Amino acid sequence: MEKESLLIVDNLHTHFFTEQGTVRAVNGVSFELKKGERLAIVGESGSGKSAMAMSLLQLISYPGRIVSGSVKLGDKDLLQMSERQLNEVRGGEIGTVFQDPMTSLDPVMTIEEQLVHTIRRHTKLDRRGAVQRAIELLRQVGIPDPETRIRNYPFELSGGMRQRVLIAMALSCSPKLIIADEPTTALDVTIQAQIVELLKNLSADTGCAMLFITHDLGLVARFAQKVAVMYAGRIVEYGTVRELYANPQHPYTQSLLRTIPSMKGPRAKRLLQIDGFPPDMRQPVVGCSFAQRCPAAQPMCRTEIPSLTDRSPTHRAACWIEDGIFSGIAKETAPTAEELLHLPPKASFLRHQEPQDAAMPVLEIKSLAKHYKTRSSLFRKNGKVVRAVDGLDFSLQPGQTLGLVGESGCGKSTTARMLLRLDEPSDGSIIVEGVDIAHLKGEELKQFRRKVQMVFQDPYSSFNPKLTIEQIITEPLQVMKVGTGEERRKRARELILTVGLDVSYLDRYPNQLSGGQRQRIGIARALALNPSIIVADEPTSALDVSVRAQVINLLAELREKLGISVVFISHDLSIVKHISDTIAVMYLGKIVEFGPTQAIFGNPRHPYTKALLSAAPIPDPQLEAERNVELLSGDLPSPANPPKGCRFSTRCPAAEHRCKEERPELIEMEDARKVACFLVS
Amino acid sequence: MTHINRKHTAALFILMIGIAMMFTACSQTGGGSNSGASGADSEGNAAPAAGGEAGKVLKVRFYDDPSGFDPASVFRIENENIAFNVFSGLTTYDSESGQIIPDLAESWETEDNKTWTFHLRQGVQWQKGYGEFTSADVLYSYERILDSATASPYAAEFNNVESFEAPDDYTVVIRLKDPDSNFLHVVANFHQGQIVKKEAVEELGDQFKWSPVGTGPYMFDSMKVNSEIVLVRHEEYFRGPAPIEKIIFSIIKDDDTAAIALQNGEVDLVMRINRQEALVRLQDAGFEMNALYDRAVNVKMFNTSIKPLDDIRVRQAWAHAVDWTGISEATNPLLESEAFNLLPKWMDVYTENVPRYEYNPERAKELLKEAGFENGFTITQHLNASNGVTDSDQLEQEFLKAVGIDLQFELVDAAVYNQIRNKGEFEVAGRQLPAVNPDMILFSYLHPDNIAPKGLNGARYNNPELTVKLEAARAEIDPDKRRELYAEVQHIAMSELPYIPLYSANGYWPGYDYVMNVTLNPLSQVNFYEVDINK
Amino acid sequence: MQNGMDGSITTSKGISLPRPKLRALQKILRNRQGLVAVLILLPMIAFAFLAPVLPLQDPLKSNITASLQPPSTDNLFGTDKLGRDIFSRTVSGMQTSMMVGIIVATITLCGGLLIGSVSGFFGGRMDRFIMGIVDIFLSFPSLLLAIGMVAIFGAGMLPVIIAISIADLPRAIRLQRSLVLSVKSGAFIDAARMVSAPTHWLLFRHIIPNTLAPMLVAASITAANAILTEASLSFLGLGITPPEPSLGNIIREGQMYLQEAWWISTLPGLVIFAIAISLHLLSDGIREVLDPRSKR
Amino acid sequence: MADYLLKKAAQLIPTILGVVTLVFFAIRLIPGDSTSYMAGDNLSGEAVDALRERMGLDVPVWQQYLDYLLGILKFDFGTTMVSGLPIGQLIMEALPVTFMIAFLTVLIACLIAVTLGTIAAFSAHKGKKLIDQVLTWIAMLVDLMPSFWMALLMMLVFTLSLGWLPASGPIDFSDPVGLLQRIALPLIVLSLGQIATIARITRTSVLEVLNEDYIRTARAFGTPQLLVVFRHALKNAAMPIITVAGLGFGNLLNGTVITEFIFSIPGIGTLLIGGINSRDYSLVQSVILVYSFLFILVNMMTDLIYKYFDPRVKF
Repeated sequence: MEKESLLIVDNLHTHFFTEQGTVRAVNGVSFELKKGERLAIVGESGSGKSAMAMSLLQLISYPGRIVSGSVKLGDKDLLQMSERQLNEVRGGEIGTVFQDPMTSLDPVMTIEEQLVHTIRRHTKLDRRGAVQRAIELLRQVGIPDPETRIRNYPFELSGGMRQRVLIAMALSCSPKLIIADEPTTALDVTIQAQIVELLKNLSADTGCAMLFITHDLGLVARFAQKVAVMYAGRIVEYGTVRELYANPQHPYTQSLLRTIPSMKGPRAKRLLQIDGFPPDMRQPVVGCSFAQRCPAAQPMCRTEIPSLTDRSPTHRAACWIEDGIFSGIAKETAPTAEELLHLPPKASFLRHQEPQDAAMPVLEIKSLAKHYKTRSSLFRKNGKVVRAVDGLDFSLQPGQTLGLVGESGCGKSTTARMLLRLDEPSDGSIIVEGVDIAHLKGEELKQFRRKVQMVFQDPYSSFNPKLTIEQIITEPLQVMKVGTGEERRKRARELILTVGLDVSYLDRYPNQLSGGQRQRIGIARALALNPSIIVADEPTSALDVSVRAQVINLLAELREKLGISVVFISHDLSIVKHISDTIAVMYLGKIVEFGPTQAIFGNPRHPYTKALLSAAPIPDPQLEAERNVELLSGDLPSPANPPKGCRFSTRCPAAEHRCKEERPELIEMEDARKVACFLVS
Repeated sequence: MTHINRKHTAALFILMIGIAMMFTACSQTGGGSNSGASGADSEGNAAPAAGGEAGKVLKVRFYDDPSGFDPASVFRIENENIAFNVFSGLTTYDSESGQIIPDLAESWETEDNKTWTFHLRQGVQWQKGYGEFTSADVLYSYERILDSATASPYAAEFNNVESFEAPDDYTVVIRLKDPDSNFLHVVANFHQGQIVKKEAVEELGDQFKWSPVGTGPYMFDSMKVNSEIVLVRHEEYFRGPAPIEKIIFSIIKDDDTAAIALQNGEVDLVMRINRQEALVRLQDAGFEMNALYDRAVNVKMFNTSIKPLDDIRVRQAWAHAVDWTGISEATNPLLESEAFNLLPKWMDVYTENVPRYEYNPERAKELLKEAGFENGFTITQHLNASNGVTDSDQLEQEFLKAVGIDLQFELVDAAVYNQIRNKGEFEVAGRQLPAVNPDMILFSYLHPDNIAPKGLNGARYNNPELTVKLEAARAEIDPDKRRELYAEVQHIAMSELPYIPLYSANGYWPGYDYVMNVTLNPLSQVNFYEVDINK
Repeated sequence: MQNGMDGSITTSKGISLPRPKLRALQKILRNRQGLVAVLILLPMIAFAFLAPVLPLQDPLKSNITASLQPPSTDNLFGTDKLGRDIFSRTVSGMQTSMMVGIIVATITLCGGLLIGSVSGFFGGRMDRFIMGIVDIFLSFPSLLLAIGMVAIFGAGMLPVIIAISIADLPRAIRLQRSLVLSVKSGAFIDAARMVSAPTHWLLFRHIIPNTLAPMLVAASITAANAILTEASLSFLGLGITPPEPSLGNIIREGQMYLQEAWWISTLPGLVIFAIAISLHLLSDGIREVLDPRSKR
Repeated sequence: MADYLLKKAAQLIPTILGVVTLVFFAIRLIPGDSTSYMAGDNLSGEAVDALRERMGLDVPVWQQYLDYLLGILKFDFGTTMVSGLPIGQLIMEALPVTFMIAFLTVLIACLIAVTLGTIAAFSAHKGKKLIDQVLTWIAMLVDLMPSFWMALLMMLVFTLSLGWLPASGPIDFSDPVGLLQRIALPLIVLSLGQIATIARITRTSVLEVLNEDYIRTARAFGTPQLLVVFRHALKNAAMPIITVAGLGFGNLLNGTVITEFIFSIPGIGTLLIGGINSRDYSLVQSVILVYSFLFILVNMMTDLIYKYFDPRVKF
């Protein structure tokens, strides 16, 4: 039946007037939201989805301004309201949940104060009544023991817990609509699953509509009923989730769906990537803004702006090419590696490494551990000991890629730093090509460091802003005193070509490059010393979906061409599945399951691995609707006081008495897999 | 995660503030006056006192932190002013003429200026009920000055004394080694001459300097350190109680502030202003200036032991090169008047008959050429940092440069400045001669026995002819012969110029017209006994 | 200028300047505050150092007849007690005062950079030791320092510079230490350590260049304050010795005649104000240009 | 909390010892001693030597140092060398005056500066550049006026022409109105000096906080603008402001000699400078000892205030 409409947005324009020019973040957005309906707005960063959401409640601050358009909530137009009237709506009829729980709560005020202030502003309750209401809300959003938790400060709660408080705040005055701006992006996979489930149930129970802003197509499939795809400040496709995923009409939506590595089925050789870069919002839009990157672009697309035309009663798309799938976007075949990398046929310095005898692993880790002592006070010397990494054992064959997967606090980054000897391990050994570098010092360490290099996670802080790209790439050579100035410049040119960037970039500064380009420079720097192992610590988590595929493909190409072994660290299961040969699942400083990718993803045996795989959303509404998501209870325990016995026992649905007492060891299983769990063996 | 909750911190924080406030409060009650009844409240309306007109209060500006009023160690004029009104000597100075007049001694006689017999006044009462004044007090006072335990800087004044005796309660006989016509100045109401009471000194020990007991017209009442000193009338003063019941000295250090405080009525009388512009403003505003002209002579000291200052011609050239009177008129006409001699004009032995060095740059150049310095020389002079390089110094520098003498200044802070001058480690320096008695100037600054660093003769001047005449003058009984000898001494000094007289300083105590007969005696002390208010 | 988003390499107004220094200068001039600062500072500096050539009266020549004259055509700033032309004294005073300001700023900048970096980079006992000394100096009354310096070296430029530098150095050290701590946590430091880059390489190639901009900003503010402190020191007779003029001692002498001749200390005061304002603007300009992070 | 106090106490001893030793030798390095200061105009060399003995200056330095340290342990500061007054009492009378003026100055300066700074930051955040620019310039103008020049100007206006405020008179705690009138002028002069620094820090720190996410959350739940600024922004921006105010208070405890000289305020600054000029070693040492003790006390108080404002601060 036709539900009546709650919110009608018509031709909304929001521009940011910065010194470098006017950024047209929202370029004419119109859509309609029914009562109790869950609509998802999906798009990459820079597509204007957050700016649009914030414009609804006029939360845009200088130098942004809402230029034109209307937002009708029932009969009232929110954009014409005065600040006082708007303050009635904000938090009253429309609640909001923001992205980063770590910074969205006032750090110096207790949870109680912040909740009570909001409640009392929009309701007639006195202080005591408001506190009662707050405690109810906290229980409703699933916070254990709300009576004591309410008096805590934000910094005393975990990320997941804080997001629940924010949701409670949004719910506090029984709103008609909740705007959730990427509410789970900053959370770990299992916690993200809990929050999404919570939002879904709350929407069903309270009947309030939800506007869910995200860049993760998997989440859209799991959560939303309707979806709108935004690109360059405009909605390019809008419709029900099933229709859009089954039969995407706009080339951009189609490319997006194909760039995501599928969790199911065989490993695709190469991800389909969208070439080029997201548009520069400072230039006026001529024709369809996706035309530049669209393989099926027609001359007309470059001149006139397509408007949303109906493709079915509940499905619209803004594209001149009317029907069906476009031949230009091939299913599986992709341009061969050579043209993609426009690599000179024979890269002089990158000698082709013949794979050494397969038996000798290039990297072997034996009971690796790292303990930090926290000095709790002047007199109590023996403060608590944090066991960040508590005994790891794994090995890496030459040319192979090992995926290290786990949620935050599991010790994967600490392990990466130890492989690079950025931190010295407390004990255990790290054997690189037969030599244990765990406690090497001085010159010997320096020589062995040429063999292992790292690609860093945050492209914005891994380059010295004062150096040119050439200086950055050649720094390893300069420090290791390899070759003369001229040779180093020649190698720099080769390296930059290897990572698919134009030679002219050598004179640029890091702040003149986009995230994707910087990550390529990071890889070039890692290749400078021609290492045999590259440790990639979450190289793509800071990148947009379309750019992510380019970097993954580049890593995959280099691994094949140069025979480099890679340790790939990530919390994103789909990418790890795509690129790794073997997988190690870590939990609180220990490996709980280790084995070939196909075996682990196909048939996970450890309860934690199962929970992880089920928590990760799959971009297929059909599948998402059928599978029931095993929700893990509780929160990530802190490494400072790990539970006794099996570390997963506190959250494991199938935990027995034995699990609580003893600690399971990794034992060999049939298909070259190892699992650390009593129930499995 | 244990952390103290907020209420706990707030309590501690308030506790800290509490300590600070208690700190303030307790100091206020604890400190304050450290002896006697605390003074009247700040508006100055005193509690009515027995005898004399009741309630008259005089507020006077004091210009520095006091450093004690014990005659044995008092120094700097403002402290000597207070001591002058609290103590008495055998003799004292007449405010108008500055001549010696009787004080505790009614009369005295001497035949040979060697044996002096003083007849003491009877029935004189000590302040604060320490009984009647007798000759024993005089002997105790002088012995105390000579006693090395007191380490009084003024012990040297009694070097010429052979013995003191008190035949009876009211007579004191003093025998000198050599006759000294100026001896009456030594026993005057100044420094070593001021009589103290034995019991009071022993009772108060080293705090005696902060609550002095004397026989003068005013008693010490109370003091707030660095802010206020209060004197009250000594009811049984032997000349009768003074007209003003209480004097409050309020410490204001900056001269400009003092002038403003006077104009604003916060004080009735200002104990010294040395700033020309402030004086002009007060004069124009119609305030009484209570001036004392030619108080003391400021001189320039040459260190005659170093080249080229050992040559008389160079020193004379220096005198001719600078238009001293011109500088005074340009910078401080009110504060400075002309000076041609080492002694101030009010002294009886002062003589006009001395060589004058008028401003004559050509003559200066000739003298320098004669002395072999036609292309000049460089000299450094140290100056006191607290008053910096004054306008007059800069003008003098310019005049000297015109004749080729390059005078460089070096600013040092007060302690170093005094040390350099007392030790004589200077090439040229400025000095204000202590205008107490002719002997104090001529003997200390011209006699070879006092050559620095032992004495004050920084110029290291040693002229046997002058020394003989000086000692003769000291011993001479006949006043005319004495004046003639001193005249010759001054003539020789002024022709050889170990010191150049720069200007004669004038002193001003500006005040309202209702403050009657404030007279600065030549020692720039004011006898508050004579001062009265008729508002 | 396209920031490489669409791959084009030329700036909209021509080829991008290769050398970073030139480009930074270009940015400062374009930035409004930087421009105003340079417009005020440049003529002053030129004026001060061209003084001997300019048709100015001799700052030391006194003329008793023209004492305390108000500003007029031949004496732009009027005359002082000794009839000297205050305008020429201000110009040559500017020279001395700027010298004091610049030298103090350089000393605090270099001292701060060096000691602050050592303390921030090495941490541990060294850091606690240096911070201990800095605390002691901070709690030390700076006036005692100034008087001590003058008593030992005598008044004049040298003790003034030393006294002010010692008073300002602890603040610069603390600032540099905090900057080093934040830069040290950047990933590019790990990237350099990944190839065993030696300490001096980390410090002088990575850390110090990134702390330079805020330190330059602080240095320009220190310079402005130094000129002012010299004025207060000369109030206590510890500043530059007259007759050699400095902005400080002119104001100090003028203060005595504030009621009769207000212009003596007020007009040079305005000059100090102009210098200080332009230094502050310059520091804001530098901060905006060299420190993009601070741009909102 | 106990750990914190113990740690601070342990830190207190070496710092004070360090400061006192530093001062003990620094002041003796300065040429000239109290006898040369007292000598004034008419004291001969002999007399000066006699004076030196009486004051115990001829005792070897290390013995003076030991005597002094013993004195401190017994909390007996002894008497000053030049005037013989008990130092304890001198300090007890001078310190509250300076403490009161320093406290009130920082209070007034904070009130004015924080409001100015917040308005400037708020208008900058809103994009109204003009107000922000004007306020910053005013703060800069005030910051650059030399204190002695300002002091005299204030006196000319308020005492001479308007006659409202006295230029002199004793500091009398029992009469609050008179007291306030008496210290009004120095308060104005001193607080103007502090306003610029505190305003500048407030502006930057509030501006930074206004860009934080929780401010946007507060606005998104209907908190009116002003409440957002005063309840959320100021509380979070308080930390740097407290640091600067604490440092300012510490410096004012040092007693600004110039203001005390012009307004004849018997504060700790005058006592200290008087002591230095007259090379009164025991007075200077005792004043600096008490002063550094108070400076650390002030730092401890600022730490406590930090804790009050921001629960994340751990001891």
